[in-house]
Amino acid sequence: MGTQNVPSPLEPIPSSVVQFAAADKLINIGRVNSFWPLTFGIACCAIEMMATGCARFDMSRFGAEVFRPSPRQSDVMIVAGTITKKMMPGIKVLYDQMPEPKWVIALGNCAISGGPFVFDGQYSIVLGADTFLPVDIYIPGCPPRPEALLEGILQLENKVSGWNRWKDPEKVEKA
Amino acid sequence: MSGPIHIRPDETFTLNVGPQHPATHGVLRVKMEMDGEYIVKAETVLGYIHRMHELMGENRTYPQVLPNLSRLDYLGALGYTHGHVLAVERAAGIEVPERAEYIRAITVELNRIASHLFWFGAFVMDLGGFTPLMYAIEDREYILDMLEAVTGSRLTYCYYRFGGLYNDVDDDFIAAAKAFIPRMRKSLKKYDALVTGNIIFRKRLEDIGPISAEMCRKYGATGPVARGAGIDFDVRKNEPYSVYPEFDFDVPVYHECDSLARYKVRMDEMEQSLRIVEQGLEKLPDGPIMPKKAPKLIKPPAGDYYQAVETARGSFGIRIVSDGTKNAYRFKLRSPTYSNMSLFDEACEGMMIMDALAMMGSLDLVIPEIDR
Amino acid sequence: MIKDTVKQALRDLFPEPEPVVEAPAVEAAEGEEEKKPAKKKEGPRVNGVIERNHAEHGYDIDVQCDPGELLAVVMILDKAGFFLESITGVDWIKENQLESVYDFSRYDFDTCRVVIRTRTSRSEPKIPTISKIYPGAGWHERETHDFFGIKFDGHPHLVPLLLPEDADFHPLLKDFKP
Amino acid sequence: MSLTILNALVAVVAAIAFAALNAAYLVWAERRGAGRIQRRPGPNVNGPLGLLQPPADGIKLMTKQLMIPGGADKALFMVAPVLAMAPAITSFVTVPFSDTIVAHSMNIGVLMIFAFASLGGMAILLAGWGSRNKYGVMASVRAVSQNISYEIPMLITVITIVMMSGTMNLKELVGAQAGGIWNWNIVPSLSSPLMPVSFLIFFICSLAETNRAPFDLGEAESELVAGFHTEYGSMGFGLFFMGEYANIVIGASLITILFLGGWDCPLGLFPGVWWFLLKIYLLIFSFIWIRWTFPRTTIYGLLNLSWKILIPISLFNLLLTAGLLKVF
Repeated sequence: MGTQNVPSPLEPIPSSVVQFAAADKLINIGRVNSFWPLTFGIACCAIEMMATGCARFDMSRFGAEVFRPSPRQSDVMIVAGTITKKMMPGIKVLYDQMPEPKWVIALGNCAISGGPFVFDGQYSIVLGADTFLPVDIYIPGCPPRPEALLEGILQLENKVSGWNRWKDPEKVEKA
Repeated sequence: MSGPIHIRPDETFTLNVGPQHPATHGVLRVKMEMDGEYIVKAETVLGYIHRMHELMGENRTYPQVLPNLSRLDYLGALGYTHGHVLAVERAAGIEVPERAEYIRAITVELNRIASHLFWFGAFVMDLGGFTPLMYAIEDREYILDMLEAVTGSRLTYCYYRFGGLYNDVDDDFIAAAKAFIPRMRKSLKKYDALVTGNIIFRKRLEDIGPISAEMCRKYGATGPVARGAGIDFDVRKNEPYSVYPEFDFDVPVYHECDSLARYKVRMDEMEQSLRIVEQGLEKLPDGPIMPKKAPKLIKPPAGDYYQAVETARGSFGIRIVSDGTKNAYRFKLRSPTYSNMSLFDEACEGMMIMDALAMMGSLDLVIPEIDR
Repeated sequence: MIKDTVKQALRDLFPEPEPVVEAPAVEAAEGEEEKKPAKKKEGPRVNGVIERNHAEHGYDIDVQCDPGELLAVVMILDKAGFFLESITGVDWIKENQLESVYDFSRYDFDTCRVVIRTRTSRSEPKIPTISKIYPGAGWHERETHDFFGIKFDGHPHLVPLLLPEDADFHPLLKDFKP
Repeated sequence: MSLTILNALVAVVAAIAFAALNAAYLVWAERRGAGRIQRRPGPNVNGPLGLLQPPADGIKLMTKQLMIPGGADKALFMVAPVLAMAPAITSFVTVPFSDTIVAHSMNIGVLMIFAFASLGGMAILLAGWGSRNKYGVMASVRAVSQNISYEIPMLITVITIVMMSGTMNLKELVGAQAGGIWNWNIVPSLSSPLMPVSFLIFFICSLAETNRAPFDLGEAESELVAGFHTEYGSMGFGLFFMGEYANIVIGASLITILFLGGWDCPLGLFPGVWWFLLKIYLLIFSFIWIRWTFPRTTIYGLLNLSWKILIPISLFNLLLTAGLLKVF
């Protein structure tokens, strides 16, 4: 996944004054186990997002299956599809309406960089969600498979709370 | 029970069934002038997912535009690439071997069932029932597995080439398809019992959203929307193309013109597509899947060519105006949902918002196909 | 057959120039078809009705008319029970003309696809609207106006449909720079 | 403090704790039940069998930013969730879990529960109106008309039962049904032959009272975005969530007390609080089951059902029972 090398919150960030007390860790784990995505599908990736929410891939195992239609009650905005210049203000308003703490997952190539619709005469799409939203997780693919979205959610969990739900298989072999 | 008892013109408020709304299944916005629960006037605003496929058709060669067609309508993507491939084959005069035609017909019908299943789940979710969505997408996943084994992708296929196919169908695809048909018939019966037989569901749909045959003709609506209004129009039967004349299947037509009729048309169509897949699997000839002298560079002679294809949502047409070079001079996509949706503004006047959104669900919209 | 009655009705509209009748027989030899477009190259096409071979081009009757006669032709088709498939704009920049192509088809089983072409100058393109006869044409015309700038006079609500409300550019013109 | 005040305090705190704990773990039961019905596991990763899911939801809801939309009526906006939660919890005070375990057995127990139940409907109106959101206003207008039109048949059936057993005290109501299943009110007796019908009416009305599918018009997710709690963010939405589940538990316990003989064992052997809890959770499971199978009705279908069908039948039942009581 395209997680930039943001220092994991657990190591003491030199500039941060606040040391993560146990309460904060517990709150983060609580937040991480109940991500409520905003029902906001734009194009093909929305269908894969719905397939992830359904029976076979089942996001609800991680407590993430409550798709809240209103931005007030959702924590994660999954930008699933191409962002056109006409739609961009709408997405910005939706993002501002979501209460803190909120995260953004850019699902699919269109949300990451405009995807297959970038050509020199293109006048109608915005090249990627990170031009106007702080994106936390990038999930490449056109459309990415539902397992990729689940892995994206797990990566977001790790990024938010530094806590790993399962031991990383590579590390286990190395140890 | 639709139609306003009294409309007070001065006391209306505008409600935005905005770009982000659970019932629009995408980024479609309808500005509704409301008087209480009744809709006085509706105006659809499009363009929120307009990605300009037609300009891409002009500055790219024909093979380069193939992936675009499956991102147009990602639920029944194979139907759209089938239309594009047939149009270019008609323009450039390329012959397609028999086996490739049969495999194309089988995969298009499987994709049509998958598209109808997704519509069925989303439509019942619009009306408040969440469980049928899970069952429908569960069955759809079986189809996606079969198609993924052959084409390589789940949703946006790029499987057809001009003159044939990308790769051949192996035995476990045929075995999986044969095993899928009885299981699908059993779950179709289960959907009937769970949803069609349910009195609340029928009360939500009977004579809701009446779209008459004359309104369909005036707006150019095709596909299940027209067949729900009593019009017996199916491009596979009216303008036969590819190998469809060899299959015997009938086109379900209902005359009640309401949302329930459109619902029944699509449910029966799934059964008909299963019959086509069954016959296709039996009559599948062997032989090559690409013509021996497949032209590397496709340069159709000047002039314009039109090809209509029956997709899950209606008659999808491609007009290629070619000037003899390898790029199309004009690449027009006639999308069925565009015409089906254009009658929504006039059809939903005077209805309550619940019935209007139920009718919008019965039109089976895929928004990127409207905005292109 | 509906095709002949419609063709006859349309022919009455263009009495003056003797319409170029292509070999009506369906099994027109391939060579015949090749020769035909070559001949058409020199002069711009004269207004009239040409019968095309469906297998070759995908439509049966091809009508060329001026914007003035457009409403009359569309009225004939409306009475005959056709439905409007789509309106396509084409920008012939070499001939400095904008063309709008109307596709009509039928619901019943003797299919007959009719294509109507009208051309207007590129400088200030103006075509009468047919949304009074076919309300469905409203959206098609707004979209063609978006992409080509053809003004459909008489259109009730000619506002950009797919482009943002304040869009003043027309992307599908051949000389469009984003 | 004297013993009685201490007793009352402990009893009230126990009732509220029961309601809050129930509300949290009913959310888990609903998501697992929905998963089971929809052929998917439901939350099973957070803790054994996903039991740590409700605490995770609770922590997340409590630590989110509480947003009050601009232009919203601050007072109404803040009061509405509290008003949705408080009456549901306080009406646990009179619910008799067994002949000894009851917080405070009042003589007008039934009247008090229904008085508080009508407060719930008003809370929804305040929420919709206070959040100054078009969808919220439309949803709250629907929800209030639904609540009012379904309280009437509910009250009429309760009057028939109170008339039959002659008391409004819930403990005595259950006492009148003691001794095996044939004494329960659901079984038609000589004086009131139509009891199963009124049980059905009461069940439908409690479904509509708690805004549950197929009558969830107040929170019509797929039409009115999120209904009356569109503008409610973190704990505001959390309170509505818990209020809804507390109302379900109250509805289920009322049905068991009035019709299914409270803590009485079907064979009349050793009655106890476990029978009461067993019946409540069976009823709650049927609420969940109904929610995930039926689509939503239309607003006019819903109102017609109440005004044209339920109210006439319950009135007829009332008159019939009154007449027959005179005879037997």
